[in-house]
Amino acid sequence: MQLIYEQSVAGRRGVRLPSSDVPVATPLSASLCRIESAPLPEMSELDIVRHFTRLSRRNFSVDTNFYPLGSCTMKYNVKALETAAALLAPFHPVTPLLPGGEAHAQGCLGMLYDLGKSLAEITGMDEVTTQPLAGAHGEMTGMLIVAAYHKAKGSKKKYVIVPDSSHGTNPASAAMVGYEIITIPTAPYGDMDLELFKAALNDETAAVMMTCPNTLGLFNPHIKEICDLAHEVDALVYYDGANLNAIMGKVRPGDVGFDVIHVNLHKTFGTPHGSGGPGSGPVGVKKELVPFLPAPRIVKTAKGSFAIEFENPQSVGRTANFFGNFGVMAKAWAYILMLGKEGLTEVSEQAVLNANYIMSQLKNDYELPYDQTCMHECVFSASRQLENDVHAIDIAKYLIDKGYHPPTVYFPLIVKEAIMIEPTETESKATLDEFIKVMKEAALMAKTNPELLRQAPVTMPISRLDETKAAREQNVCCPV
Amino acid sequence: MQLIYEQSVAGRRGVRLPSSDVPVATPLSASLCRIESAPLPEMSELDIVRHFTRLSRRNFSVDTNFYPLGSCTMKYNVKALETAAALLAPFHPVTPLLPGGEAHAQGCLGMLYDLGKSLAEITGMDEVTTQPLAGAHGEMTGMLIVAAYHKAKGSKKKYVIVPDSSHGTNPASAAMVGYEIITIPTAPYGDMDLELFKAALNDETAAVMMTCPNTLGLFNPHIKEICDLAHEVDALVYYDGANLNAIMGKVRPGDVGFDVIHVNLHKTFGTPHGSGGPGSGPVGVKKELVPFLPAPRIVKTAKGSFAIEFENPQSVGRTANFFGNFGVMAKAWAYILMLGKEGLTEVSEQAVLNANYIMSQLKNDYELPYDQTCMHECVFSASRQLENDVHAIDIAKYLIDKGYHPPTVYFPLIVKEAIMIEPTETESKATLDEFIKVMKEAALMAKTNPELLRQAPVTMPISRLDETKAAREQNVCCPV
Amino acid sequence: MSYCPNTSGEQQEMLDAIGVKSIADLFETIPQHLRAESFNLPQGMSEFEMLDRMRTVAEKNTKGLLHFIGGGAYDHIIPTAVDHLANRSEFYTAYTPYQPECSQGTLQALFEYQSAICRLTGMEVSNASLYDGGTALAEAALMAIRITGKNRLLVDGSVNPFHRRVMATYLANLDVDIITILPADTSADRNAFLAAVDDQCAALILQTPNFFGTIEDLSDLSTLAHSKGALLIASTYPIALGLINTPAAMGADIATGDGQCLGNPLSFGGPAFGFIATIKKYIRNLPGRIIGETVDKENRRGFVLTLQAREQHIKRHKATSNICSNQSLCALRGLIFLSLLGREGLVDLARLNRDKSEYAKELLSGINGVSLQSTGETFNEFVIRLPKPADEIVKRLLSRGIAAGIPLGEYYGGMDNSLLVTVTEKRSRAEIERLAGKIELELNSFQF
Amino acid sequence: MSYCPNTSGEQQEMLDAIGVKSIADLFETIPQHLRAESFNLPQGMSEFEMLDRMRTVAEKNTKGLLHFIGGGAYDHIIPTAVDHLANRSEFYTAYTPYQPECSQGTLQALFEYQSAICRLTGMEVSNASLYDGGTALAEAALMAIRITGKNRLLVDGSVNPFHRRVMATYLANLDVDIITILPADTSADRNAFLAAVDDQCAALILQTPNFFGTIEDLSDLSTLAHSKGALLIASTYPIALGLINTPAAMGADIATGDGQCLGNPLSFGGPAFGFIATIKKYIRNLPGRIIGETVDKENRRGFVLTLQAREQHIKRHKATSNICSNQSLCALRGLIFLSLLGREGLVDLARLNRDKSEYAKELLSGINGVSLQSTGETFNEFVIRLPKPADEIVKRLLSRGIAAGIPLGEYYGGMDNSLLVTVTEKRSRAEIERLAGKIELELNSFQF
Ligand SMILES: Cc1ncc(COP(=O)(O)O)c(C=O)c1O
Ligand SMILES: Cc1ncc(COP(=O)(O)O)c(C=O)c1O
Repeated sequence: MQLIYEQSVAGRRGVRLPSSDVPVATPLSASLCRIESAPLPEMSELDIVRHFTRLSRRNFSVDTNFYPLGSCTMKYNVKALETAAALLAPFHPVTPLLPGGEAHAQGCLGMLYDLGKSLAEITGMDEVTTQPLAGAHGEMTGMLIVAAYHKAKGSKKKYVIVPDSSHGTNPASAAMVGYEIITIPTAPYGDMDLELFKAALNDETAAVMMTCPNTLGLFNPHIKEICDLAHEVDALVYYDGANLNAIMGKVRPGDVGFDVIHVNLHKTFGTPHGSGGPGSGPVGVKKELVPFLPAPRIVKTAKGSFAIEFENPQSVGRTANFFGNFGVMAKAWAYILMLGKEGLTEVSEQAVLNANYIMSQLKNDYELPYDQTCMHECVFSASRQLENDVHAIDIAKYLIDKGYHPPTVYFPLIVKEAIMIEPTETESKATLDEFIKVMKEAALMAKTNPELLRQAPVTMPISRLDETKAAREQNVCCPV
Repeated sequence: MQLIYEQSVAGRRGVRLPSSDVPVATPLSASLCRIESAPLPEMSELDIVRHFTRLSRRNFSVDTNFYPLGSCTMKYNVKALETAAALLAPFHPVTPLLPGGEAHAQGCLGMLYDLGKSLAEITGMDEVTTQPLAGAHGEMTGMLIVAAYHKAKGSKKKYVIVPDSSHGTNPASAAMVGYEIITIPTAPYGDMDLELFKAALNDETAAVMMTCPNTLGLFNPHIKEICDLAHEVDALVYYDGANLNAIMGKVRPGDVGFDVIHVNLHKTFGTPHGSGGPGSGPVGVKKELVPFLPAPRIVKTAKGSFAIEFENPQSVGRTANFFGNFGVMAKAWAYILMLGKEGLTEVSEQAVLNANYIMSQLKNDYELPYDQTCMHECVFSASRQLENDVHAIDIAKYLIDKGYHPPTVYFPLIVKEAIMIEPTETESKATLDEFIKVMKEAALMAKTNPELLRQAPVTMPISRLDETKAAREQNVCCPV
Repeated sequence: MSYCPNTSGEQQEMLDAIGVKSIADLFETIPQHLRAESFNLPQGMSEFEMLDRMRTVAEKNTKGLLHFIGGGAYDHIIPTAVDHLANRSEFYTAYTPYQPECSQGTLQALFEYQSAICRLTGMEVSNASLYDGGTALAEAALMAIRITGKNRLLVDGSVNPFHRRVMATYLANLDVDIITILPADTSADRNAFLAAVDDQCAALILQTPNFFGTIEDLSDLSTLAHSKGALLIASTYPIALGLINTPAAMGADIATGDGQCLGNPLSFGGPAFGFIATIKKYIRNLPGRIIGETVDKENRRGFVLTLQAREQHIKRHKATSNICSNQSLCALRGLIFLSLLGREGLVDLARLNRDKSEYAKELLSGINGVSLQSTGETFNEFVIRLPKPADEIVKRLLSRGIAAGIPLGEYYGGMDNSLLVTVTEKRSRAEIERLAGKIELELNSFQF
Repeated sequence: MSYCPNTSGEQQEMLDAIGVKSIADLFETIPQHLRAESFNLPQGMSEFEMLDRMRTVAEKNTKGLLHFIGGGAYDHIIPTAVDHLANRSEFYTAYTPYQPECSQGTLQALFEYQSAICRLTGMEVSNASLYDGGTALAEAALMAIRITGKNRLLVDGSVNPFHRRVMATYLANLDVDIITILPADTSADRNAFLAAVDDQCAALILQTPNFFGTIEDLSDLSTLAHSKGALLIASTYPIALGLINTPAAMGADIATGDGQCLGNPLSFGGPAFGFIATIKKYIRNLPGRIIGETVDKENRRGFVLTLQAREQHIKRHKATSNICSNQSLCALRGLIFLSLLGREGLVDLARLNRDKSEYAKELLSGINGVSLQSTGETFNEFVIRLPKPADEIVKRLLSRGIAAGIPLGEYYGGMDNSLLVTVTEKRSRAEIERLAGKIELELNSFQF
């Protein structure tokens, strides 16, 4: 397909502007003006509509394809949530910051407050900030809170411990806040090696960042012990709750002993991924960390109205322009309203059922490095297929030809040729069964016709791309 | 693709209903109850969304493909019109019919009134009813008015004259009102044979139905003479204005002498076709026919408010449940607002320019039976290609493989192997040039590789269908 | 302001290619004396200004009226996904699927729509939609006349009067005899039908639930019709079919009705759709488009417009109807709505309507001086008799934001004090109680 | 109510296949003593009830406030087609395009987005979006620190204070020295910059138009920065770039800003996006995702996530940033917006903003006792000095439905009487005149 810039015709116009009802101002001084207008596309609305409509059709998406992408929770979100969020599109974030302005934004402020309370109840934390703009941003916010806590106590802490199975954002977020990272390997039983962890933990440990169930889809039975051990050295324990889909109504990180948690609303709570964002990563903390939450905070007054608390000397400060990704939170709030207590619990139950079902059906065909009951996802390895020189990526590309978005491959890094499958609770048995059939076909094909897998995909507008060329040439912008 | 019924699983639920806040009523008597619930699909919202999203992707459409479908005016309609119409979705049509109800629907009534006035100005008629639900429905309404006019005069008229190039709905609509049809052939100069027309016209002629420009895309220079001749025998002249795209701001049927006209809002005025409807076919009439317009009519009171005139003894009566396809009219009204006087005139100019451009570029490759300046569309014949046993349909199917919706083929019936092309004013020269290139390729292919055309299309989910089987077996409903 | 894309440079290139000097030259074929005498329209505007105007229009209507009115247009829930799916531009910017290879989306969806109508009504075949309930009734009458070769219609007076008026308009110039049988109370008068029926009848036309909300068992009337060689045409309300007996089971030959209630917004009366379904042997008499199943050259299933020889573009004045464009997109909405509700959901929805309506019935008929006028069992509408003229009460409540019902005096002689009240699932208990309270208040303070 | 599709029968089949008795068995891996102690949430509800609740939320805000406020969030037109296109479900329900063959739609669109940002700012390379303007500024600062290996930042006080606060939060725990240079009137204080700059500086950070709306020529400051081995980071406002000089032309090394104004609704502050662009040699220091062009095996052009070795999922704690999810869909909206406006449209839009703002400026500064405080030329915002505390005036006007501007006392010492007024193209002349009238009225009736 042509780039939009390649379709541009000088002088063609798209959308027309409203006519002016004021006098034309004296022109800007030449020294302040741009010399040439920005070479943006010059196209009719029709050609723009066709361009983007056609582009859209070059994507797989949840609405068109099963998307069992591990660690990403590509569930279906009911359309009502999109419609709900759109109702709140016109409100200005500066309104409540004006003198007397809070009174004019009670709906929005109240919703944020209520969402925070619901998330606190779901995670077992005492208070939640909804400001962080994505999961990683939540992690960073959490680490800022950790740092502020230790600073307030006057303790000098240097290290953050993460298991090697953790998501890359965990060490990256801790590093953003200036911590050094200590990585603990995964033991053969599928969880962080407890002995190595104990050995690494010391007085300079600021925090331990855990994901539980971890990225192998396994629930760590020693999780409480880990929290307790950390607390003994006054290290805080961080829970990467990017994916709560397995545990709602079952376990609450707060009850277990975690001090800080972030949640990805764009995974568990009703927001589709938007091709990579926007997300929202609220952070929950225990009581003793509340003073460090980002400012401004939304509080409920004695009269029951909602106010913005600006003054908070111990706060880590502002982490986003305004109140975070409000539109995403509106969907999350609506989702929690619709599902309710029983619904959320059922989500976790069905997500776990679906994952275990797939695991049980495919373990004869693919190596299952950690053969235990899994939570919301399961991780296979293509090691058997490797014997025929078929890699995880080849199976992934074959699935594309069959109309499935591939599972996550090569993550977690600790599993060789990893194939990480998360079906989510919104998929029906019929869809799972079709997928299982195709995965079995792929395993068979790896033996009988491995070349077909290596050549896949062949049904897409393009075949496999030369990624080295992209990195080498760095053509990231269409030349004028 | 599976039918939706084939994906149904007993007991699966889609959308949930609101919970009840009233007591459960005593059950209905068994004799009134259906024995078994209707075997509708039982599916999750996700599976329904995937089904219809995937189905949608099996369509060509204006938003994805150039659609030069003659006589159908598949222009692009700006998205703002869709958004505009949605603003008026919640209003109940019965409200203004209640005592005192008009006051509560002044917006909707006023819009209908204003649309009627605008259409009257565009067509040169005195008054317009917006009630008819599509073009054919407008024609029938027009013929009802014709009949009421003659009845009121006590004249017994039996015949309606239509040229053979007319759209099938013209004779069909006249027949619905009980008239007998006299069909006049097209003369070699591309218009209705004037001499044969004169011979057919007599005191028993109720009306003459003309399309001008006709379906060959030609403007009949004798059109006024035809009107005058008809009026001499007190026959009314009907203008099929399904497609006004060529004449806005240029010619007004009312000025020429036409008595009745219908307009397809879903062609010229901002409404996409919706896969075959809904449309809207307002009917305009001259002063002497106003008493016969359908009831109820919307009128403006002396005070400037809008009222519904129920009493009208000479009216043909009600032709639709309520006020017609209001949502379609909202788009048309918005379209006229946006385009304005100059914009509408430009539409016609550019539509005619685009059609003549295509005609000029393809006449070396395809037979052009009526080689004259055309209006908004031009009609070729595949007669030259027939020498290689390539039919219009084969060229049409080849175009599908190239990503173009085919032009109208085999219509008008009077052109052998007709290929009727209407590019519309919304397409850019770049798109026309690409299309011309592909049409030339097809002409060449007809000589060099005719089998390729006869086998087309090969890129669609299905190839050519067995239409005889469909008609013979009459499977029009998925068996339970 | 037009939205024509071509720049003046491109236009010049095109003119050169055509071999003319200017666009005006292309209009030379139109004689000067026929040119437009006037074209007085305002200047154009941007979409932003247009949308402001549209908002002004919306504001000139009373917003948020509480609807207890139906009469053929119903305020039902519309699941959000209906909009999301029907607004896929590949659906709404496509044309009639005359080219099946690139229109399988629409064709399969309409085939599924036809199937949904058959499953809902119990009939064997359905077309791909008609304009609305009124025109569908007229087409059904014409169909019966074609099938039987007779020209008399017996129409129950409790068939929706809006629909009956449309039918009368359609038939006015044809040699057809419409006999309206006045209802007995709020049901079809069996004795009157018995007395009026004869060998000249093409069809008996009834509706269930009828205009008064009363659910009719039409079995006896279909037997009566068939005994005289006439057809039974049953008009019906799709939501009610979640609960009530199907036209097919009661012996109807043609089932018809309005589909607005199935996922189409009120939209001041349109667009929505009409449906028509019949038994297989009458398929060639159906008006409008029909989708049929077939196979392609590789024996893959596909869908195509079929039996087109019935239609105007082939048969011209001998067609079964003049209809061309129908209400495809609205029918698609209907199909999506029925799929989202699903088998059990439609039953639940019907029940919810009846529960709410029964609650309102009890409450309203309990008001001092008010009595229930509906006979038989009703679905989600019923008639009450007020101690005062209904139109005066309605007028007063309207000014208080409540559309309390349709006064029947306008449509039926002797029913000046009768009010047709509609209660859908969207009305809450509190709203129903508010209606009852307001009616009571108005009656108490009524001054003549 | 969950939306889990499987029936209890299917669930049983799946449990059997797994070889367990119940779903509870699958949770056996979670020790009992770790189970949730509470889960107090309300019952679920249908989408219809949820939407009613959402409407109630919307109604608790004041609707239809007249916005003369900006401060980083702007009330601009959004062409309808932006919604129609960005709401294509293939865009909004897709994931990050890690599998390029089935994600070319997103990848090409984001490549086009990157190109649009480059064309707008004049820079050579852009990433595929960041969270918002504030975090983008922080990332730009971190980038400059990485590139130069120095740790001092000179930040103009007229850079948006919300953005500066976010940057301060990001850098609080790092060994970075942020020096804020107080503006001279409403422009960057050149002398102060000259005095403060030294070899330890990683970057000079400025904004144009700045928080006061003043358009800055940053050429001298980029020369100054470069002479000391520091970078110039220019934060900017994309709509203004229709008219004002580009960061690149003024010598900026990094351009950044907030993209809300490009087709994203206000939405109480998010989601929108931040952008960051730089010169080619710094590409490996960019944070976040970047799309690159390449070819497939058949030499067809395709797009792919590139230079991923900068990112957290490869480099973990050594990544250029922790960002993972960005604001893709909002960036797509930005691209569609810029495409619809087009080259000339953006210029016209910028002009319209300036014309409206200049009109308001003249009107407001003509009020008795009010003076213009902005120095230099402004874009669509400007500062006026009132004879009374600005927050009192704003408070009063707010209760009359007008958000008259942002009182600056909260953000700048000694500016208690200063008001930042924003006038976008959406404000009509009448609305501007209403603002002026109301301010005048309030000043006249002001009681202390
Ligand atoms: C386990 C885990 N943690 C953190 C993240 C980061 O979340 P985000 O992409 O919203 O920054 C993700 C998402 O990819 C994740 O799966
Ligand atoms: C010339 C002409 N007349 C009449 C009609 C009938 O219009 P409709 O399909 O809206 O009934 C059409 C549309 O197909 C047409 O092209």
